[in-house]
Amino acid sequence: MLLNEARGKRLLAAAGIAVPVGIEITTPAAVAGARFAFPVAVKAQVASGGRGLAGGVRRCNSEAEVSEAAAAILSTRFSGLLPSTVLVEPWLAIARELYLSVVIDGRAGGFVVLYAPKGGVDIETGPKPLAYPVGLARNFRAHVFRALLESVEHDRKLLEQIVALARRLLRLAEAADCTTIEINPLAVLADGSLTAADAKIVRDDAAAWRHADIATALEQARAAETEDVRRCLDANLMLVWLEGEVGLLSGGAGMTMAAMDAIEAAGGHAACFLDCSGNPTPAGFGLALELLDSNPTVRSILVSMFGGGLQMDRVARTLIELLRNRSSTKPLVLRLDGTRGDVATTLLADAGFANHRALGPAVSEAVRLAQETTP
Amino acid sequence: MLLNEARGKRLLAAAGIAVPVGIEITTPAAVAGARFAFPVAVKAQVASGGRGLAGGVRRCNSEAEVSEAAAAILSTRFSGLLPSTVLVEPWLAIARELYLSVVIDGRAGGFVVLYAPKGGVDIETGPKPLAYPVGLARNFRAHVFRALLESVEHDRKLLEQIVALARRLLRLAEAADCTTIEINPLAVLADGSLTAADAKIVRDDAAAWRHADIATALEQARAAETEDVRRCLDANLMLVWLEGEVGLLSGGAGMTMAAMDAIEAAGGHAACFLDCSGNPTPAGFGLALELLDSNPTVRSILVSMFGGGLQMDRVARTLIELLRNRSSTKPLVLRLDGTRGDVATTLLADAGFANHRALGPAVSEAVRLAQETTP
Amino acid sequence: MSILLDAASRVVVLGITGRIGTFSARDMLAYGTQVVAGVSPGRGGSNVEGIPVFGSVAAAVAATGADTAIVYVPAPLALDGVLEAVESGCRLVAYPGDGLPVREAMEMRAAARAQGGWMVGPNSPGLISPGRAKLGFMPSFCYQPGPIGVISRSGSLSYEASLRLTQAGLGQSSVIGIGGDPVKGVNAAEAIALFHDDPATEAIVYLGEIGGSDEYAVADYAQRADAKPVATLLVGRTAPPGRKMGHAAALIGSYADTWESKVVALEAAGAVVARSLDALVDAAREALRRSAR
Amino acid sequence: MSILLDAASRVVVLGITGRIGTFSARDMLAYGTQVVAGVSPGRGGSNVEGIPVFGSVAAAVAATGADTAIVYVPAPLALDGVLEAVESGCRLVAYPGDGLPVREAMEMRAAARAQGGWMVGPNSPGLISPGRAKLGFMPSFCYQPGPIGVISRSGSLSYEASLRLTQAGLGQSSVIGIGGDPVKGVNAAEAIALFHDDPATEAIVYLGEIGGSDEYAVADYAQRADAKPVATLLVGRTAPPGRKMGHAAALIGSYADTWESKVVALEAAGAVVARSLDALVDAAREALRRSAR
Repeated sequence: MLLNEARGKRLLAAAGIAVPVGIEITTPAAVAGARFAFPVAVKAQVASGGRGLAGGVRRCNSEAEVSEAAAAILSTRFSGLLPSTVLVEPWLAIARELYLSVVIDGRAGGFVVLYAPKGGVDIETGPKPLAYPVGLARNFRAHVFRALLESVEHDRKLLEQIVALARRLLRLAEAADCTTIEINPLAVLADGSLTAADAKIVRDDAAAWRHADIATALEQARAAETEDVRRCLDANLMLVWLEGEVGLLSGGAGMTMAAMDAIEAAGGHAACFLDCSGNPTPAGFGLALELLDSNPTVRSILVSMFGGGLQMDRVARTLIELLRNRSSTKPLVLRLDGTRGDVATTLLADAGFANHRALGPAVSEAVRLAQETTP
Repeated sequence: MLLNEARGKRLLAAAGIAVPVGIEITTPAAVAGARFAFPVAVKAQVASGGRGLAGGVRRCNSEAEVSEAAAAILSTRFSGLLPSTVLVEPWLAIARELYLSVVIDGRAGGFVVLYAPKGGVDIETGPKPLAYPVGLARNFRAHVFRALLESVEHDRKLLEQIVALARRLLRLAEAADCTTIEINPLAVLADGSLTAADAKIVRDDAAAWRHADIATALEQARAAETEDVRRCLDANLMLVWLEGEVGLLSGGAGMTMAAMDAIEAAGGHAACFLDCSGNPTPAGFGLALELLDSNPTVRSILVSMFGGGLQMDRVARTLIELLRNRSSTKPLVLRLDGTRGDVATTLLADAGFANHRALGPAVSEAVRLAQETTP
Repeated sequence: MSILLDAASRVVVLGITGRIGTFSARDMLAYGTQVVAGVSPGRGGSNVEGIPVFGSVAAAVAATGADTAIVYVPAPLALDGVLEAVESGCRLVAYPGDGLPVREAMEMRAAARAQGGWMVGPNSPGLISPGRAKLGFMPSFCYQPGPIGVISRSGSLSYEASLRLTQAGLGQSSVIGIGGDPVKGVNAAEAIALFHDDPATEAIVYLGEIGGSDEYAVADYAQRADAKPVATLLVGRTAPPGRKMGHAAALIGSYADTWESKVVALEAAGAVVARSLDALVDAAREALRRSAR
Repeated sequence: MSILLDAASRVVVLGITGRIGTFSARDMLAYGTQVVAGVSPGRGGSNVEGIPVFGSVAAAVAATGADTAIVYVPAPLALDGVLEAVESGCRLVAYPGDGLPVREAMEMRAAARAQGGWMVGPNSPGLISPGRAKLGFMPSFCYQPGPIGVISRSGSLSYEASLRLTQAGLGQSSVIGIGGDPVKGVNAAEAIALFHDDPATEAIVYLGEIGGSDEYAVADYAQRADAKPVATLLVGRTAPPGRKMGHAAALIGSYADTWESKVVALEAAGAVVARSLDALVDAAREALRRSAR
């Protein structure tokens, strides 16, 4: 769960970390009556990089300008997404832009603190940030991080502030179950103090049972999804729509990605990532087929399951029932392999459906059929 | 910082712990329009024990009853304190009342989890709760606590819920810097689930720099203090008004208590705990003297300082200046001892003020003078 | 030989009275694994499938000499189970469950390492040493003993990949599902080090994904002069950036997370990179050939 | 002899370039303490009062053999300083500061104990072994060497009480300010155990308060058959319930927190209880008399 900037900053502020004091508005009209100390920044609240370059951050000197900027931003798509709100906050007089983040890294077995003396929009293209692998937050040692920083940061007062802030961020990440807290830029103001000029915070969805705010945010995010995705979430299927034409219904994240890649290698494109392993029942497969059948961009369907714990004869029986009652004539290719795959093949053949045991040929056929049916 | 029940429950709810969903109101009129599922409990929000026995919790079956109960409660003093608000929440059908808390204990070097199978108002007089000394929250071990609970709790489903809740409370205590989280009663509902029917949570004031909510609550508490106390807090003096007649101005918590006890032993009563060691300057002593001089219940004043790091000749000079410009004629006894106490005595004598070096005689004189001036 | 788990391992199943626990205990037994105990608080003294059940891991260990655990309890209670197993003397503990907060994974991992032991998982089928024992719920028919050490971030992919290896006559020393989450009890670097030290492992097959940094650890190993040959297959080449592909860790956030970036690093390090699942068997065969040189 | 601190202790002062750090370093030196180093990040190579300053504790320890630290840094940075001192090899670390979150005190205490060392504080003047060394800012003139081990929750009370003992000819082996906060690096039970094991300590004076459980630990000790005699003074007899008396831990929340309850327990355990500060010298003398028996 990526928090928007305004929410991220509220979380930072609650932990005693300096942020600009802003207000979040959802309509240009909401600007009226708010008291701003101009100039202000009007910032698109949208989960997309490159907001700044795309006109998503504007400097305004009057209420009229703010209203106009808000209207423009709220009707602009950033990487395809409309901002939900705009954040209006004081325009900071930034003396220097730093980069500081706390992220999860598997090699560290937990948190890594990253620091770069030059933050801002160029962080991806600049030199790699310094990395302090911490692991558990409690393993942070100020003197270790200090020694690391001393190689790049010579302003002692600033350095000590960064060390203290890193500890604060780690503590927050641990307490609030954040997997990323990135402050870029971390602004040095004229008086030498630090302020989080931006905030990218990712909360751990898996910890929603111990954080009412994560649970609420997940609920809101679910409500904002398309009906397709929402129905899948409710049915414990994992659905991500892609741009292709082969409707892929698979089992397991790794095998689903492997099949997506195989479709591309065979000259096609997957229409979706759709993992049914969470609910391999008539209800689950039924919903998956319904969504693929009813989506006109899906030209053919590939059902590819490899049975580990799941018995393929059961899956075959479920599919036979569904396919017999199916009204769509969209071409569909079956590939059931693994546990009791032989029985599945026999059952399907008896019912008049061909089964591939191998993935490669099944993918090729599905791609071919999609191409044939594409006008 | 003791949170009232409503705030405490909000903190529990934010951590995913079940509480009754209530609303907090500040005036009986606020009841109008709220939707209640009757019966409801109307509960005084006040930092005082024994609320239930004193009529601070009332069961109501209609909006009119709620309004009436709220009015009655808001105008009742509980242990001398007026409730700031009332909490209205569903009246729980409680099958059993348990006791569960997480508190700080010096012997454990941190947290102790306390559990009693019979909670509720009688907890102080019942058998001692089971204690699991945990220390650091991360040292909690479910199997250790489970083994302890098995000696008193035979409902397995309940037992496992208690174990899980204890871990949750410890995590919350750590993340939110709570020094006490007491749930009494922890209610077992008809369906076997647990709900926090009450909540007593103490946040650690010293952690206000990393919790904006503690900082805000401290600011509110400071604003609610009497002007005397607020001025002392601002001046880094520690003032607690007591019920006696000897105004005690001392240095250090331990020595101030020792002097209070000595005053009582000499037949008097201290009018205050007033520790000036945080600000032993003309401003600090000046404020302290002003408050004692202007309070009519203070019949005599004892200034008792023992110099460790603090040099008594400096204190003497400060006091001489203040006493020379003092308009009050309230009797005042000086006792400066410790570092450069001899010089202090000489300075005071030269200025016409007697100094006691020993505490006992100074206390006796202050008590005697207070009694003489009491009408 | 194998890594972490062998025929002498004595397994205790936490949560054995649950549906999955019972199923898995029976399945592991059927594979020949020494499943010596189950744990279910309050159910001590009973038995499941003939396996004695105890009220605590300590009791199970004391009575049966269990040294290996698998934990089937829901995420909110998982840390408790793993800590109990680790601190009761189990040197290897698998937590297969998914939906575990990263914080818990960190704590589990740290606790196991602090005792000199290992945690496998979360979000993983577990670990199998074919022909010897299995600790998890992977389908037994996919595996046969042999010289290849398999490491996989994905359960489903590891089943099919292992079956293909098996059908090609390429058996496995051990197959470890390190899991699809960002923090793993055994990460890729550690799994590789274990296989490196296992004399029965002649080549390593690594099944990776987009997102995370494990693949770079594999590349770091592959370029060592003393490295055993590594064949790899990475999936997610066609995944769009910024969208989570099922696994919590399968997410492209920066260029380093991409398939391209990882494949470049692995090829530069000298690993044999299979461009598709169909190419995996040949890649594994090539790695074995190199090990024979 | 003494506890924790003696003439051989080599002290490093963290935060030596601060006002209090500089003052305290000079004061400890003046008492004859071996103050061998100071630490101030970024100031390595300079000196304060002739004491060499280093950029880290590790550098200070390496160059000077420091084995004891006192940390003068503000509360938000205190844990960092104490962890650095503890893990750089200081077996005794004092943190005198007040206003420290309890969470930090727990972590400091645990870190010191994990290394087999001790943390003294927070909210305490520190520790003095009269005639040998002092680690803290207590007034030197109050103390003289002798057979009494003094433990105090209150700094101010310990100064005056020690001076009274000194003036009565009752010297001290060590005087430790365990601090006024709920969680202490060395708590009363631990301080007592240290004095119990110190051959130079013949009797123990414990200066306690309302609130907390330390006094019950003292009572537990006093009733041991092999206990050294204990004299105690508790303050706060007249404190009202529910109000914090300066110290974070000096708060009556339940009957066990009260002066009466504690005095009953101590008297039942055989401790000599002074009913007032004026009675303390006699109580200490009585304790010494008992030890001579």
